[in-house]
Amino acid sequence: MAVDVKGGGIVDTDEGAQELTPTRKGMEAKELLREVGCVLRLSEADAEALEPGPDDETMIINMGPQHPSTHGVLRVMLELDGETVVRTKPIMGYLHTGMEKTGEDLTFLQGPTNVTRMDYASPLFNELVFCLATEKLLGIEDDIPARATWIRMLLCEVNRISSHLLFLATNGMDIGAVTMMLYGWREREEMLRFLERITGLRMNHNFIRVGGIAADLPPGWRDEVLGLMDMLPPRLDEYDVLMTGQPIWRERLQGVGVITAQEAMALGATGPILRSTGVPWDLRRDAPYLHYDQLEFDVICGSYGDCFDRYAIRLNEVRESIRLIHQIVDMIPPGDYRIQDKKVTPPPRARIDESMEALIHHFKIFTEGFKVPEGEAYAAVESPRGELGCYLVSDGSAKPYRMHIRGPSFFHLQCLPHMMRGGLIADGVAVISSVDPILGEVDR
Amino acid sequence: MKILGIDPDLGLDGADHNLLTGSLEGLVKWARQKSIFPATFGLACCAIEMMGTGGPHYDLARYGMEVFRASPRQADLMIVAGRVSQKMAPVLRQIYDQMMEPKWVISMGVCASSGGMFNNYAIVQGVDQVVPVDVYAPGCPPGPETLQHAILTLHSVIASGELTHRRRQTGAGAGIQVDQRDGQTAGATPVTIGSR
Amino acid sequence: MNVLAAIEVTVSWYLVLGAVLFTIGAVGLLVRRNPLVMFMCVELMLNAVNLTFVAFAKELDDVGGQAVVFFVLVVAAAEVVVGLGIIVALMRRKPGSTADDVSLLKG
Amino acid sequence: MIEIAVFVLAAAAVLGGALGVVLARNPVHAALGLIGSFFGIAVLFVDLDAHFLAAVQVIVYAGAVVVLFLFVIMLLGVDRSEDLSVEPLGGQRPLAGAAGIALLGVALATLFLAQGDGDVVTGTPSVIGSLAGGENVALLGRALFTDYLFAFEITSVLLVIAVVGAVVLARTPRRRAGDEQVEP
Amino acid sequence: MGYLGGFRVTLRQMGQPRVTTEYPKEKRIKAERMHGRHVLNRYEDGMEKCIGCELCAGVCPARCIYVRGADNDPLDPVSPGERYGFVYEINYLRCIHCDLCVEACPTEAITESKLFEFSFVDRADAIYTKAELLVGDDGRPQQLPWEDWSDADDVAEDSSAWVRATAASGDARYVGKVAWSGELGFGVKEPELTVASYDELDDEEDAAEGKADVEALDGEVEVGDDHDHGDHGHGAPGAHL
Amino acid sequence: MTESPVDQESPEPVEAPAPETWHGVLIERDAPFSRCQLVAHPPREQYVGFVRDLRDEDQFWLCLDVTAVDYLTFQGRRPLPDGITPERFELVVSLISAKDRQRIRVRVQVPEDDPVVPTLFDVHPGTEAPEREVFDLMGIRFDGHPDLTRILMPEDWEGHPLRKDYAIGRIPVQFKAANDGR
Amino acid sequence: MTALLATGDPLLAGEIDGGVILLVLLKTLIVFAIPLVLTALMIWVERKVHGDMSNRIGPNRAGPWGILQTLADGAKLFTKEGLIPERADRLVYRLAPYLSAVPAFLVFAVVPFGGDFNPRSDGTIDGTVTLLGNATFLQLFDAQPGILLVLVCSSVAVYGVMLAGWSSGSKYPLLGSVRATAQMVSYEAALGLSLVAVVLVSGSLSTHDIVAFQALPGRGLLPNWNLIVTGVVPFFVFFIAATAEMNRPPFDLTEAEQELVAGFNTEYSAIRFALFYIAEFMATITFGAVIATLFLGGPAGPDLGILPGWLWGTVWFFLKLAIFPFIWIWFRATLPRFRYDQLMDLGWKLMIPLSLGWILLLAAIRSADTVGTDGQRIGYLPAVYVGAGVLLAAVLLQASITVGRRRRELADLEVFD
Repeated sequence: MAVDVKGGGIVDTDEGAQELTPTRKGMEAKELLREVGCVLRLSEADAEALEPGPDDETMIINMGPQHPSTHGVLRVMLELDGETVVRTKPIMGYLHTGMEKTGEDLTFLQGPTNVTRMDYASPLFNELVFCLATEKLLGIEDDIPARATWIRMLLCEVNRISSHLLFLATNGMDIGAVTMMLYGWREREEMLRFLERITGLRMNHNFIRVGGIAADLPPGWRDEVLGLMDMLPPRLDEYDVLMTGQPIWRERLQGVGVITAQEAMALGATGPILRSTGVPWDLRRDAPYLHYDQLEFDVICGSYGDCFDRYAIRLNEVRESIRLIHQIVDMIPPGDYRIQDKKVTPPPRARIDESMEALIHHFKIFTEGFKVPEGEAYAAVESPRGELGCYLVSDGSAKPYRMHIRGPSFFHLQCLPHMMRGGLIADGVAVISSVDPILGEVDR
Repeated sequence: MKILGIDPDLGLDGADHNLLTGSLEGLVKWARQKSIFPATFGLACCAIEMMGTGGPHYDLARYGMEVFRASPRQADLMIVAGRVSQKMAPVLRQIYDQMMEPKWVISMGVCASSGGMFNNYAIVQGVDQVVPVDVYAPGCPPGPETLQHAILTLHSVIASGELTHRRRQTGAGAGIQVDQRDGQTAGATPVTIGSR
Repeated sequence: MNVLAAIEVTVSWYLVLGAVLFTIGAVGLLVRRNPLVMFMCVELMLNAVNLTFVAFAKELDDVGGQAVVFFVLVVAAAEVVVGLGIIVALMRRKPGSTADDVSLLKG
Repeated sequence: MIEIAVFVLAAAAVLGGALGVVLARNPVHAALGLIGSFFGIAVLFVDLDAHFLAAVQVIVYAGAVVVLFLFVIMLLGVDRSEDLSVEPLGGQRPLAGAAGIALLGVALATLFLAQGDGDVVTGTPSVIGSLAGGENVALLGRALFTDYLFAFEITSVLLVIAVVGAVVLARTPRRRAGDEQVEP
Repeated sequence: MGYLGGFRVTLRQMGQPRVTTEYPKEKRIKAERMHGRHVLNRYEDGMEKCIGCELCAGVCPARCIYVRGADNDPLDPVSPGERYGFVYEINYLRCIHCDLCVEACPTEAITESKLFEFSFVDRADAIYTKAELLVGDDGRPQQLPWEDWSDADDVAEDSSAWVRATAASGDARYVGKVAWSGELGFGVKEPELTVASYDELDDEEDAAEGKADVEALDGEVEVGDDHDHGDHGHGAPGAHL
Repeated sequence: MTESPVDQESPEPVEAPAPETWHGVLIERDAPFSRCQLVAHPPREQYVGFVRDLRDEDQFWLCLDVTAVDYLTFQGRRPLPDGITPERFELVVSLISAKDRQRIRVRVQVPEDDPVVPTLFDVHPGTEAPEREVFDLMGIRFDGHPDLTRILMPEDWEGHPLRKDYAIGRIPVQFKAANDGR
Repeated sequence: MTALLATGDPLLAGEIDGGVILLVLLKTLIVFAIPLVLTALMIWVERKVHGDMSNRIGPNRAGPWGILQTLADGAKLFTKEGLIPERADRLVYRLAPYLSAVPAFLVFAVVPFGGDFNPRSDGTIDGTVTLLGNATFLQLFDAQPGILLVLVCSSVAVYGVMLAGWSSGSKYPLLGSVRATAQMVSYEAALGLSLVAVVLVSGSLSTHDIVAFQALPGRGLLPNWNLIVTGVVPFFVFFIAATAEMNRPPFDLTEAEQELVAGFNTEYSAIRFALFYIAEFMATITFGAVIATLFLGGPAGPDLGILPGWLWGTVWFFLKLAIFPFIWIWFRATLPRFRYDQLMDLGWKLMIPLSLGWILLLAAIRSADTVGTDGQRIGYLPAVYVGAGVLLAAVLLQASITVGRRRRELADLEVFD
């Protein structure tokens, strides 16, 4: 099941979760985190006021919030000894959008428009997790039409590819491979165009809705998606030549930013970061949602927990997604693509003209939304970055009483100090890049 | 497009008042249009689209704009791509101040232009409260074509603008000052806007 | 102009220049406290000597003077390497130290 | 005419640079002065038919020595200006000045008093070779690799020793992570 | 030879065709479902479709729509019903093009066009009033000075009516049913050729069954009067991929 | 200690369920309010110990999330098991077990007048950032947290935005014809 | 006077009249203009070629095919507002760009950019052309130390980068300049050592003589280029060291955007930034010219007719020159950036030992043909000894590097446990 990524190709091994065995019994933070001192606990104001005294051997330097390698507006405060990173403090909040607050102000119907803007590299996952949580609250999670579920999976896998392509592009850029950046965008653009043809928007689709999806797939989608899946593998092979096989590339990434499985789990890391340490943790397999349990795919695992593993995992996950999409395309059944529940789904347009009741439903749903019974629910999906969760509390009205999104990047940023310690600045850049943080999801 | 102050369609008839100064001015404006170095200033979703516009399918390089400068000192254009939070606003202003004249600002996307759908405590409701904006690109996020349209609009702004001291007042932006902290749920009456 | 035209640059000019340069270097060495700057002054003195050697070589039509300068250059390079090593070691122990603090390196 | 101009300009660079070294408060400015001085000397070398030495002077001194100086200054961050108004030792400066004047006096005296007829240079050309005829570089090379061969080899040993010494000096003992930055 | 492999990759790309679309000169083909700026549609007789019900304003997550209805003058009605949209404004510095307004509109008065190449120098330009949003007398959207509509001939008739066609319901039985009235200049628009869900069935029998279902449904459900049933039959299965 | 409940098959609905405990903490496994999610309701004092027990005994190695809910306007109607006093704030911790991928939600009642909770940092260091976030946005303080400062809002910000008595801060949207009439 | 103008150029050997002065002025102008024009083209070509390599168009809106792009950039930067940061060292800050730009121009003075290097009827090669009635080299200044001027200029150019970073008074530029200094000083050693190989086989420091040597008939069909005569290795070392010297990718650590914002020139804007920009790209031209001169025979090449004979030298020169900028563009498109320590390792542990060993070997081989004092050819035996010694040294070096690395890794583990 676990896949060795070191060789560049996919090699089946039976190593599995070798790092999982040691128990964490009785290990507190101080023993567990080999270097508690790697986190720079210095408030921003203090850092500003800090004047380099004559006895300072280290200097404090701010990377960001406007810095080319911090992927948006992450600010990383580094304590440097020469060029060696000693302590680090990731500072976030520069993109705090108040989405959780806004989410409480929007109805469940409008909700997806809000959450989709969180992890803007993989918007469909946000919509999906919000809808899954809402459906759980509504108690309709088992009644979603199969077609809707499969289409959701198709779109999500396409989105996962585009998100990983974004990572490959920016990772290439951060390591200095300019062309890789452009190749990544080139391929990603094809993905976006495919999504645009389906959803009408290139990003922030608002397409996955509570109870199903907004519209059916357009004609020709099958050829298109299969065409894309044919186009990608040779391109991925090119990336392998350009980067994976490139000695400079390997030198830059191998053994850089190492994190162990225990640390990663203790820090709440999920997704490629956890998998890079050898833990085959993938919600699609471990806690199957949608219909992932009906599909055959491998969970890509690393073994060293370094930047190269994280890069290779993502590259090979694109291949896995292609494999998944090939299966999904054949599985999409006919039928409804939205739950036929008058409470949740607006009536068909044609019915508005014929039935007063439908018209009233239409008005009610679009003016006040649909009411969701009291309760709380948490849903999680495996986004390209890790476990993306949505915690919803409803007080019985049409708006969430509390909406909270658990963004994987938010937790991954905590790993930065541990990964960056002892490396050079250039390593730090590689580490930030390999974490692939999307700040929209971090700051929400 | 005028080259050296002379419109190729009009020939010398279209030349500016004084051939020498006119042509110099034309050259400068032409150069400023053709060589805009944007600052790498990405905030959110729009930044992804901005980078996508730099990608092969749209190719900002055609406008001579692929030279994204990480240092604001060397940049001419700040594309505010994404929502500006209250925490980011001072940083944004600082970076703007670090840019050298002549400098331009494109407010890319509705979040930057007005806060977009995030009409709340955390987001600056329009980046023009912080920096003066030359071109607004609507959309959430604006597609690459919209951004390119905004860039072309900016070209015409440059061509028609003053050569020097193009912005006397750099302190405030559009003059819309909204105190958001005690703002309550939307009032019934929207306000009219001030314009730039 | 005629006066100027009559004047010829003789070897003495170079020698005087070398002497003045040497003196400046020596005074600087005595006056400054920053070990780096003192080092630079030593370089000045070496150069003054080099200049003299080359001037003599030219005057005496002898390549030996230039050969010596070549060796001086090598020695200067070696000296700088070691000297800077010492300064780095010194500054690491006590940032902002002066030449008086060389004793810190003992033991 | 031109020779005078060249000499004067070069000499000005040399002396100006040297004064800069001594008087600049900031070590980086001192280093810049040093470069200026070296360039002047390189020009004088050219003037004195020592083309090869001129090039080597710039490469070695400007290209390596001063770069090293600057590198150390930047690496150690000791680029803060020195306050020259404070005299660490009482009376040091007047004494140094006096010593300098004395030195200069002695040097000039040796120069000009050696012989009365204005020709300050005496001596006979050595057997090694004349500068006349042939290229400067070839002459110098021949001299170095024949008559000065032994000295040449010794300098190579010297360089090796210097490099080893510098490495030993600059090496910092490896610190153990436990020693520092424990949780405050 | 890992060092050299990459050189081959980059060099090979030099021989490959460029993928760039030179935007102002040429435009990429727009997706049928693309969300552009809105238009306010009119009936074929020139009447406005908007009835000022404010559903769009209510559902807008960005609250960028401002509608104020007014009663029609019976002698000179603006719209067929009692009320019409007296003020209709969209602030494009807030609009996120999520299309919820289009889904909400009961009279398909507001749809999203394919125009999105626009940008403003003045904030005030971004607030489109009804006069600017309303389609012209030829049924085509009006072009404002700051809009680039050079490909209008190709896309003017496209609107985001696909959602209307499928009517946000997901009910496969209604897919492809035309449920709106004609538009000025274009008449009754065809529904988007969506994959009628029953067409996905593998064997013909099931497909026929599904089709029969649809037809049966057609019979029992009285759909709007001005729908073209023939088109529907042609539109759905024929468009299969 | 009882046998680990996660080992059992799907919970069967029981009439008038007896209060079930796990590591000495009241748990609910089929509450409709929580949509049949396994929920634990430890008191504030027991909370860290409970999570530690879960980690050490039952392989709940991943702490996925720490968040909080302000029940200010939803106070009375919220069902809680007997013995748990509803308070204004509720800390919600999500854990997942590496053994069988069982999720558990830990809900801790935090009173309004003393919003202090012991930190989970020592048990799960990964809670550092989310606890800071909860402090920042909800105003719950964490005792023993190594660096309890604002994380998302500017350091000099006043108030805790996610509290229900904190307005969303909406400003009016600009329209042209807004001021005439109405 | 004569000392200052010591040169092999026949132009200055004879009477200096108006024609000669005119010719010198003309050459000066050309030597100034060529790099400038080529640099402008280079920037444009780089953007275009890089565009092609990623399926894009590249600049195409400024002038036909965007060829005026560089002009636009220059004109814009020229009219942009300059600024001296508050914390900057004003004097040094102003000086630095010129220290960077001027040496870039100077190098071209010693490069022969043309000349008729085909053997005359009497079998000699003089490489002169006759212009305005005077025989002259197509080269501004054929200095005696000749090629050393290249080293001089590249060592002076370090100061521009170094002082720019330091004088800006902020941290990123300082880091950039520290990197730049270490890098350039390290690679200058490799640069110089590979140069020695060329000088060794050519027997002269003068660029003109080096070209003339390469114009000699070679063995078989192969030209007598130093590329072949020195055995390729010095060429590669020189090429890589040159890449590092001018901070081209994959050695562009000094201005690695992802790491140091813009490195040493972060605080520079307007015209001063333009100077750095020009200097950087001009380096590709001048180093391309230098490599063409040193290793590819410079203007030496057969007269293929059509054009006047003396022009062929120039044509050949520019053709050879054009190869290298293209390769550098290709580098940028293909290779990821080195890390600082990898860069140092490459320089000190591979390039310098390699070129040192190669020089020894080359010298030993060349001595084989020399006639000793006893009238006998020395023969290849010494070369074999030297070769064995070099090999042994290489093995030892490799072993020590491996051991050192292992020890460091162990120490790292210890520290972090």
